[in-house]
Amino acid sequence: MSGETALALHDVRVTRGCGDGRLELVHGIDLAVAAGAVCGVVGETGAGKTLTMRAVLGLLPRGLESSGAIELGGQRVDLATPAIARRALLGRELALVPQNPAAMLDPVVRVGDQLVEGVVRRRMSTPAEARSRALELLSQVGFRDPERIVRLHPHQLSGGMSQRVGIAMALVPRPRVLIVDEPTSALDAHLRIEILSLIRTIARAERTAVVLVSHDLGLVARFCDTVAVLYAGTIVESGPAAAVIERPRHPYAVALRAVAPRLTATRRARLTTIPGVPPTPDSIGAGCPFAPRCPRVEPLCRELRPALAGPPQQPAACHVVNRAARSRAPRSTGEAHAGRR
Amino acid sequence: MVRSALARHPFARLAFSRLAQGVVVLFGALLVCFALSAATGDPADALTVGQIGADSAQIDALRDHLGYGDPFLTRLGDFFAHALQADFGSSYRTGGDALGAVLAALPNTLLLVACALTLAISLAIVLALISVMHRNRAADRSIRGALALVQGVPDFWLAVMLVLLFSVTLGWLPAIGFDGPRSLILPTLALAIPVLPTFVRLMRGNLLDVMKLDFVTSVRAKGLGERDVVLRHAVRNALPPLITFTALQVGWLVGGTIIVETIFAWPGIGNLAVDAVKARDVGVVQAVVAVTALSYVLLNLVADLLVAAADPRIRMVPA
Amino acid sequence: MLRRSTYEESFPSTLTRARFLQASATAVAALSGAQILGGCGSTGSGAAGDAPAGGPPQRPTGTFRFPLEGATTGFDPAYSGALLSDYVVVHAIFDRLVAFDPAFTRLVPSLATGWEQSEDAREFTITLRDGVRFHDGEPLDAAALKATLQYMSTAAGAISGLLLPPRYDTLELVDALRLRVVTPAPQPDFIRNQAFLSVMSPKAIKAGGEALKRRPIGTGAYRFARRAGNGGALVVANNDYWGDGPYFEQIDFEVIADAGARINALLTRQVGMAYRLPPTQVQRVAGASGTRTVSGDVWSGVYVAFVCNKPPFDDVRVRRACAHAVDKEALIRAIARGQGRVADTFSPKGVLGYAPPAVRYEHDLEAARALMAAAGHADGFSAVMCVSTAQYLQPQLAQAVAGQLEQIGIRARVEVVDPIVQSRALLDPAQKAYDMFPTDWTWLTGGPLLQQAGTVQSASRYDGRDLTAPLAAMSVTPDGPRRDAAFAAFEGAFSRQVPILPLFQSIYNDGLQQDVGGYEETPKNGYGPNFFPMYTAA
Amino acid sequence: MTRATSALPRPLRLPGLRRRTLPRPGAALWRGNGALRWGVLLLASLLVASAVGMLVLGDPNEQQLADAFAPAGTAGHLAGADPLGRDVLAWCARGLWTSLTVSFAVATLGALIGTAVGVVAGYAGGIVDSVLMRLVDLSLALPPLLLFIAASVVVAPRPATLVVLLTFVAWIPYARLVRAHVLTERERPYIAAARLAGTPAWRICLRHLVPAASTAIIVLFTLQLGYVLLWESGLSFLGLGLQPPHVSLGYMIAQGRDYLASAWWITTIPGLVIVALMLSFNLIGDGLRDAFQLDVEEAVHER
Repeated sequence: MSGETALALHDVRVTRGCGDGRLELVHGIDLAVAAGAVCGVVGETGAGKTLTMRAVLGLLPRGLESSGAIELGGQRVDLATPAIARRALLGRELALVPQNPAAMLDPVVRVGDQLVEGVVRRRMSTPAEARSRALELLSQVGFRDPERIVRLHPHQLSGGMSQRVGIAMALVPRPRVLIVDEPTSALDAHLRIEILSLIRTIARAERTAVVLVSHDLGLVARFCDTVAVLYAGTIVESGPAAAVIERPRHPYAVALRAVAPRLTATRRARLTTIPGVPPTPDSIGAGCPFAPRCPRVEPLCRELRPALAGPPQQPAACHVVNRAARSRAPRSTGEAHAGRR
Repeated sequence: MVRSALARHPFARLAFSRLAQGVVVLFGALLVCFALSAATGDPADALTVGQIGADSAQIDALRDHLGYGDPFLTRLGDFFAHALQADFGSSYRTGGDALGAVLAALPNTLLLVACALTLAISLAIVLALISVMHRNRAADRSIRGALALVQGVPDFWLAVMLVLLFSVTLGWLPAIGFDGPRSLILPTLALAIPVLPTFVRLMRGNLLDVMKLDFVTSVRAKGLGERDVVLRHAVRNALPPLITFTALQVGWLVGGTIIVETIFAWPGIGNLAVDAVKARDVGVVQAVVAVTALSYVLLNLVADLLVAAADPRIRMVPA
Repeated sequence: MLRRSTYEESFPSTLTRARFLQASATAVAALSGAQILGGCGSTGSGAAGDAPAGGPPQRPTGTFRFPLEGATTGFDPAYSGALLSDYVVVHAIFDRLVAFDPAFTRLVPSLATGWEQSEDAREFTITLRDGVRFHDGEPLDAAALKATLQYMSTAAGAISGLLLPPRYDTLELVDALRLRVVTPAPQPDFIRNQAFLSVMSPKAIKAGGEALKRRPIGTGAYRFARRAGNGGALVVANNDYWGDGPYFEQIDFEVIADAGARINALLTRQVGMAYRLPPTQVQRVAGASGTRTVSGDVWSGVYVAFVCNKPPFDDVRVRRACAHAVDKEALIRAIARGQGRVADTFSPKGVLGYAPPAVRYEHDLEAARALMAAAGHADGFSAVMCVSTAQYLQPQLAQAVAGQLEQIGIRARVEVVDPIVQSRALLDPAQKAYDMFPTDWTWLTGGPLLQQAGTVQSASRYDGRDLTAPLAAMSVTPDGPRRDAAFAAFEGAFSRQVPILPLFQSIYNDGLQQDVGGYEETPKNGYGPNFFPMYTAA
Repeated sequence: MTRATSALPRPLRLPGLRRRTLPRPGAALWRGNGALRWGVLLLASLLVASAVGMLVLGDPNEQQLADAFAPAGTAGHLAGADPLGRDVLAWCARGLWTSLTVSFAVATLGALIGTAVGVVAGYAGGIVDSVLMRLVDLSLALPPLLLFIAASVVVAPRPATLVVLLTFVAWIPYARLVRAHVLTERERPYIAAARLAGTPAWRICLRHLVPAASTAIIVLFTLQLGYVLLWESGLSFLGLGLQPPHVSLGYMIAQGRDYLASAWWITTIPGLVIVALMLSFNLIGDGLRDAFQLDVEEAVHER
């Protein structure tokens, strides 16, 4: 899926509080998503996935500041500037499908009004245009009777239906980038597949770049083109989905893959777990955040935080793994980073 | 058949259950007001206050003559039989029908209460919005501080000062009575201002609760500014509790009007009620209590219907 | 013990424009302009404010709005004596046989042009004015007067029953306009009482029933039009009135129960006058531009009745100790704001029946304490004083008296109750609950009405011979030296026994718009202004 | 068996819901909570001032008729005197305690009755709930001031009768508030677990349901203190409040109503005391609410 980069994150950081109480929650994220491609962002709860996305959108809760920059359709936006200044992008170039489908819509306003509200209020299109666009999108996301759906109230929608409405709502302004925040956590199995394949087909059709935030490795493997594994606020590995999922390099990614339950597993096998607990932001020391739980930890890991390195299309932030990769098959660095596109 | 018919129309079911509850409340109110008026004495006492040389025998004779001498239970039965046909007997003072007198005075009180509520609620919404939009900044803190002060001011003191200032000293507004809209301004202020802090506090609390919900984030994600988020979404979600709260204040507002009507000589049921109790005009007292209880029930019904209309989730029968 | 629902002590005073600006300029706390409200403005009687320059208009013009204290209940003159609001309206509709001269010393003709009274006060011949018609067209004649007297004597429980003999030996029509009345027992006050009793239309009396109460028919300068909303009333000009007036097209009696609201209405020109201002507001109304006050001594006084049929007040020494302990001057200054005159007798000055007291009790705490010790209460005792919210000058007076009695060891607790609860307590023969009753009384007819009605006994439960004997004598002795002797004997015994402690005689003040004339002094019995001569200066 | 409930995991604290535990004592409640600090400071200073005033200024009921209407600032009457020469400042000092005790008594009684009714109604549900709620409706439907007037005609105003009278009205907001909390709390899994563990209903109510609403009750309690103060002065205006020798702020305010222009201090100074008291109660109420509010906001960051 070649195509120019729709969205690029450069050293995105999120800190809480100020003065001596400052605490960095997200430690410099770099990411790139190609138009029409689906990039999966994977990590345990509290790894900072959602915070990063909120930083990009400028929707951080009170008391948190973001820094770094993003590139959106050739425009460079500094995240340090206050969110109000950046609001122009929101709901035009950049859109969000929030996580919790039930609480995503205003309970007292009809679905139709909420769909068209964004574009109409910001005079991006006339009410009639917006209405037809909304109906068209509703049918696209799988509703056979959009006319009826439009008149319903949110509490009359099921989980799956409101998720579809959420997606349609985000797509009304034809955004260049769509951020989907754990769309399936509240849905049951078969619905998840439908929703995700829906997102992928629309992304390809509208050439929209999609950032899929999730903690479900299986879904990410199946629906995403590229994947970034997040741990304690940093990317520990990224690259093409197949490569990262099937042949993870970073010990954490390896552990994640092992943990994911397999249909093929024998019934008796105990579920493997990653020992220890993800570190809280204030307990991360100088070294690699995964060091305390890493099976292949070395003294070096505890002093120096590893940077993303190793094979260009599948970099990982781990001294041990990168050292092994360097020794095994040195390559010239000139090759184009396929994954980077 | 009725049950199925009701099942189909959520509003009808809501209204029916509210009315059923209302009947019970009304019945209780009539019981209390009969017991109350029996305890405070009857016209025979009042009539003989000024009488020279009246002795207790003569008073008892008058009491029997007026029909208040019979045993308690028979009078209770008789009272309910008449009350259910909206007949509260006559006012011994004016001779006219007691309920008629109350209904004649009711519109004046309702007008006053309606104006006061409209003013208080609209002002409360505006102030609450301002203080939520500038949360914990200068505007919010000053509004909350000022309201804490206003809340401390006794309502009768405020009414008296309003009259002193605007009608007696500056002569801009009439001091008493009800001749024309200008005479409505001061009483409305005197009734609305003491209630305002409570409304603002409630509205502000509701708004803050709503602003924490998830859908606010998705609205912001559409690129809409804080003004749109609050005005188009937060207010509509925060209104229903305010409506319910207002309907509950009926008993209090009638109480508040007693003070305002006394000071502004406003011909409402507050004035009427105070005179009736002092003069032991039993019929009028019972009529006032019954009308107030009925208006409480009806207003709460209206409030529930409004809330159900405003918030589609509450279409099912309330707890 | 005639009590009318007097005004409550609850008026907001106004900030005069100057003082208000001054107040708003400086912080409210530093209101330097407020001066002590000590001595009041117009002391003494009859000092009317400056009356308007213009005279009465040619034809009755405009509406005069008069605020009533409470809702009216009925307009039958026989009964409406009990409630002030009723009587004010009755006063505007009916005439009386006789009236008092401006100085209230002697009777002058009104509907009756002349009257003779026999030596033994049992026979009276009254000559009526010719050509006077009732509002229903009936002529005023001896038959009408006969019907009125018969009705008023027999009306059950009516005030008029006390002012007239229960029955008559003869009521003879000498001719169309002269009536001869012979009563079984002497009626020394028969003619004087006619200054209070109205003459009613015979046709209305014959019809009787509710109409008497709802549709009054009199001969006055104003006819009854209808009842108004919340218990008020409307009367309209009776153009063929025989006497002076009417000068208003109509009088609108509107109920303003709150005394403060009445004054505000006066100051904002929404009502023509505010009747009987509380003393605390006299200064304010007098000082305001556009309004004036009219004041005068009235036949009304403030008293404290002791319950004499049980200890401790059954001992006359205790009563006398209280008489010495109470400082009447201080009460007048602090509570009545100077609107009162020290009183030592039961009847106020100016009322027939007044006589100088045999004993005058100076304010002397030492003498009081000596009397208390002599009565065996050296370390004092506690007592309960019952005062009602409708009392003149409110419970403040009772608390002031209690404070003064405390100086001689009487720990008096003031219990403020509803007027009806108090009147029932007074009727209770055993008087268990209370020891003292601060109250106020008014003599409606200027004659010894309250003495003859047994007010002293019913209030204080004192029934010593030294009081009952002169009482019996005065009610049957025609005016003259022997009746005066009976009065003197009564007041003498009264001052010696002090069953009731007189405090002070009241001075009433009325507030009027500047341009309202024909109203030179507040009525002595404080019971309803005479509307007929009143006018708004052109 | 009795410890079963504590074995359960600490109740899941979802952000945004009203579930607020009692604030951790000490720092969090006090630190950075300006409203609460100012409120307590103001209340403490008022109490100290009135205590000192009572000692220094002597018996407020003592009358000096010569000093009637002495303006503020004259000798012996710093805040002026009333129509009977009683010192207004001494009256305020003593009056503050009387009014406070009355409002504390009423607010506490109201809290007890209201919470009891609220918990029973909320937890029992069904017929009991609707009966109790109709009782609440009934007392809301009847105008309280009219009831006070009627009652005052029968009973002389003494502190005890006043407290009982005002409590008839004071308990209603507690009942509604506690019932609302109990209704939401009742659905919580830990309540079901407690019931499964065989905990008797009354223990569940006392150990879990009431504490759950305790934060709201405390906030409402502080606000009620203020309201009762206003009711008492309102009653005095109608002549129904406490009469001397009981010393109440409402009495002095109502008594001074007639002389607002000439002797403004009689009403204004006790009025200011009430305004100050109300302000302190409101500040404390808001401070407590903000303290609990923090609980909820902290939860927001856990996502």
